[in-house]
Amino acid sequence: MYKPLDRNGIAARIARDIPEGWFVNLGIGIPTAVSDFVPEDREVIFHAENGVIGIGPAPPPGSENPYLVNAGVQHVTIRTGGAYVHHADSFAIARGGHLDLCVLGAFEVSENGDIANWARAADEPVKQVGGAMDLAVGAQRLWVAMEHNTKGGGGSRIRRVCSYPLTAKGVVRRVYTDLAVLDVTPGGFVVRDMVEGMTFEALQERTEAVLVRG
Amino acid sequence: MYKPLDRNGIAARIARDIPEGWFVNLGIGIPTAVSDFVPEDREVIFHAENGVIGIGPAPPPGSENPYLVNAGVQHVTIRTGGAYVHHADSFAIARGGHLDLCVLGAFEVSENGDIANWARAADEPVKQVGGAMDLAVGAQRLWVAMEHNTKGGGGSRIRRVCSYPLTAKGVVRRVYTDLAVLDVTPGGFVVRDMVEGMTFEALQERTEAVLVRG
Amino acid sequence: MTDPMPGCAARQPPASLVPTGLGGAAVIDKFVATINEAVAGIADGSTVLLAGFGAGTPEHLVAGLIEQGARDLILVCNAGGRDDGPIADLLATERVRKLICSFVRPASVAARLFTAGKLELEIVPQGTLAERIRAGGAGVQGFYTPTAADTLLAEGRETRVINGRLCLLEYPIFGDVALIDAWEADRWGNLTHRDSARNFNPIMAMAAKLAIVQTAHVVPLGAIPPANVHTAGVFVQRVLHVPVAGGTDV
Amino acid sequence: MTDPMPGCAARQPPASLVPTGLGGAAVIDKFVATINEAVAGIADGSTVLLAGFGAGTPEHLVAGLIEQGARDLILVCNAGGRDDGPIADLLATERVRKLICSFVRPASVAARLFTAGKLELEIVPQGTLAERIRAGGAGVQGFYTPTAADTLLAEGRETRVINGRLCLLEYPIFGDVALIDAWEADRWGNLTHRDSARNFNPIMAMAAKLAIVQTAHVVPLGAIPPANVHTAGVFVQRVLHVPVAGGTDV
Repeated sequence: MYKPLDRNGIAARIARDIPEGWFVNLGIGIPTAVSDFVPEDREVIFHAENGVIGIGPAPPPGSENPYLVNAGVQHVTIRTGGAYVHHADSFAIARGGHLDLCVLGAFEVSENGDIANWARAADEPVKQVGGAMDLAVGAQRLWVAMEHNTKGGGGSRIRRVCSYPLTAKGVVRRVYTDLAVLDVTPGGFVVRDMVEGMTFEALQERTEAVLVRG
Repeated sequence: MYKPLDRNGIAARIARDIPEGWFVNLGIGIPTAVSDFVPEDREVIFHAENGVIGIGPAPPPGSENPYLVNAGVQHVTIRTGGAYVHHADSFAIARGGHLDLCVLGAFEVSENGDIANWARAADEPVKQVGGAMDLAVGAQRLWVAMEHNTKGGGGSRIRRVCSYPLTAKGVVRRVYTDLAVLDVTPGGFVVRDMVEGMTFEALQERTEAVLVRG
Repeated sequence: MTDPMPGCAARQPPASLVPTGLGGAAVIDKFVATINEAVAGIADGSTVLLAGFGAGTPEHLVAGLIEQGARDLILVCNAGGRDDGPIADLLATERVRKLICSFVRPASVAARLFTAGKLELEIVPQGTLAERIRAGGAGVQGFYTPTAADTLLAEGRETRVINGRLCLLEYPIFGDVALIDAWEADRWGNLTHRDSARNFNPIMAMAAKLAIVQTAHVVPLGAIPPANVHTAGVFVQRVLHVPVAGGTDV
Repeated sequence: MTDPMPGCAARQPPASLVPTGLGGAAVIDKFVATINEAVAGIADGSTVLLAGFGAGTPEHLVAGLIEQGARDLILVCNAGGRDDGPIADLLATERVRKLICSFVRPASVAARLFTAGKLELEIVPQGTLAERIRAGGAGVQGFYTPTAADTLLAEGRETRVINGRLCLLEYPIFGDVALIDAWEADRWGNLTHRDSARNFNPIMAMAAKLAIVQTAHVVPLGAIPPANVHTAGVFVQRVLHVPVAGGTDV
């Protein structure tokens, strides 16, 4: 029998795969936790949309700096060597291809690399776009961190075609779920890793898209 | 008999007309000299295209700062309260309407406010555009400083239609020459001022465009 | 300051010119003494750019705008706020006709007003929003971005393939007014912003005809080194000193 | 760093990752020891962005590029130089195929090469040049500007009337390489630029895949306050320390 990763487990798995020296934006949700699993002596530089280059760990309670938050409006610190820029320059970083990696949460990813992460229906009255569309088209590579299946059910978030409105088309390179690591390739989703005890067949059963053995 | 202003005379005449608090870009040539005639206790702020806000007077010989030049690559100083920006931000200032005034030199100005200041022929092989086109379209108002007539002759630089390639169309508000101050209005060039001894008729004789009494 | 060019964010004159008594010259002094002076003259129908992203929101100026009473406003800010806080307070007056922002929380005053048909919404991706504001300040009259080009937000809009990528045509945002937060300000209006409180402040100041600043600290002219000015005074028209409460002035 | 998106200025990896000896982690160190390392790998056919405007020209790096020998270059800089100086020296090698700049002096190496048919010229208004470079770095794929729209420079090109103004469509400039001057640099590549030597340096660093810096001073990581970094290290790939001669290190 297999044991799914919890949200921190997914974040830790992603952290292991980020090489030294990369410049990385982490989206809200599971991705935000990734930085907690990158030890401070590893020089991975984190970017926040609100203009912080070199986000550091959360401050100890009581020593928060009210002028320093991340893109999720959580109190953070800045690393030695960090820098502040204004919002247009910050998104110039994102749009201009300067991020080695962006990790976003998502509702769904399709086998051609489409990502849907901002609305569950086209006619949703109130839209929560934020900066995801800019990050998705601009980063050198986009990884997604999400649960493999929908809450409490067998619905698959790994899809032949996304059913929700898209954030961007054909941009996802890799998906980290609670069950597996999947690469988006011209031949479809290739399974790169699975949690202990998971089999290819069991993973395929829980997945709408057709999987390819890695 | 009248006495034309020399180049410094034109600059001094312009300096008198710049109100306190204005933010002003001065082009190369006669315009550069304008700042010499604005006493330091008058808070007119000068902009240089290479990213200096608050250009101050030339430094005394021997104390030049090699890292501080104006748009004409002359050594300058920066005033208390000045700021440095990069080249894109500097032209954002020009293009974005943040200059109260730009003063440019020109070969010709036409009665509808066209300015020609970068080439004497359309087929000139080597073109000297610089930042004039950006300044001409972006500043809140454009004044021109130039000699009324071409060198050594009766050719008029104040024209019905410019004969040289244009820098921008319909942007000049006022022209300061060695003979007069002319406003560009929907009714044509209106004479606002003349040098001592000059008459309207004598000025018209030296001018190709039709003048209007101010 | 007459006849601004169309598509340019024409500056308003500085708050005041104070005679020096030295031969008739005057000094630029953008400080105003009261919140009423700070928000004076904001007209009905104005487009108001409101800076801030978790930090850097000029809350005192928002309260002043509410008190001032201008209506039929277009409000441009990063997000639609929550159930309380400055943006919610301003929206609750129902004097904002349209909100342009990158997202609206389902549980918020903005969402309820929108659902009730009392607020127009224009949702803009955050990077496009920042770039449109920057374009407004920089006199760029339109630009192409791949952001959102193949999404619902592009429906019915003009796109173009450039260098093999589908791009969306976006237009600048010009503000009549910008409400700006600063850490330090001098009398020319040169500003610093503290840490991540910088966010939209420099670009919004640039994109508005009338940039009104709330500053935590007043410093003498020259105290901010020219190389470290975050928002140049030429983009600022009025500055109000709003000392920070003891706890946050760290 | 494979598969950069089209139209993005994909970063090159940092110069080196130096193991710390503390559990296998490594530190980013962008300093290179020699001019040869600084300019290594600049390919024939590269687009080279060269910063500087009276001040802020990385002369040592230009000399290194001449020595390195890359040819068929496209050179992007403010102006075409004079009869001597770094730009003239580079052009005189006849390894520059095309020069993109805002003006060329009639008495200059550039003008003579152009007249002799040995150099292509693209003259771009200075503000448009800066904005095109900034667009390259910012992932903006095109923009409309009124600059030059009703001039000879617009002949045969696409224009559009926006908000009543005639505008010209301009495309971004992407550099394969940028040659950058700095006053201070740390090992992450964070830079300050001195006074007006800033000019094109920050935007050119951003617009190129490989930004190579000549810095007058080396400072420890953290010595440049985060609020006062002029060019962030994430835009910089290699840094060479070129101490300034005594007289100018003021």
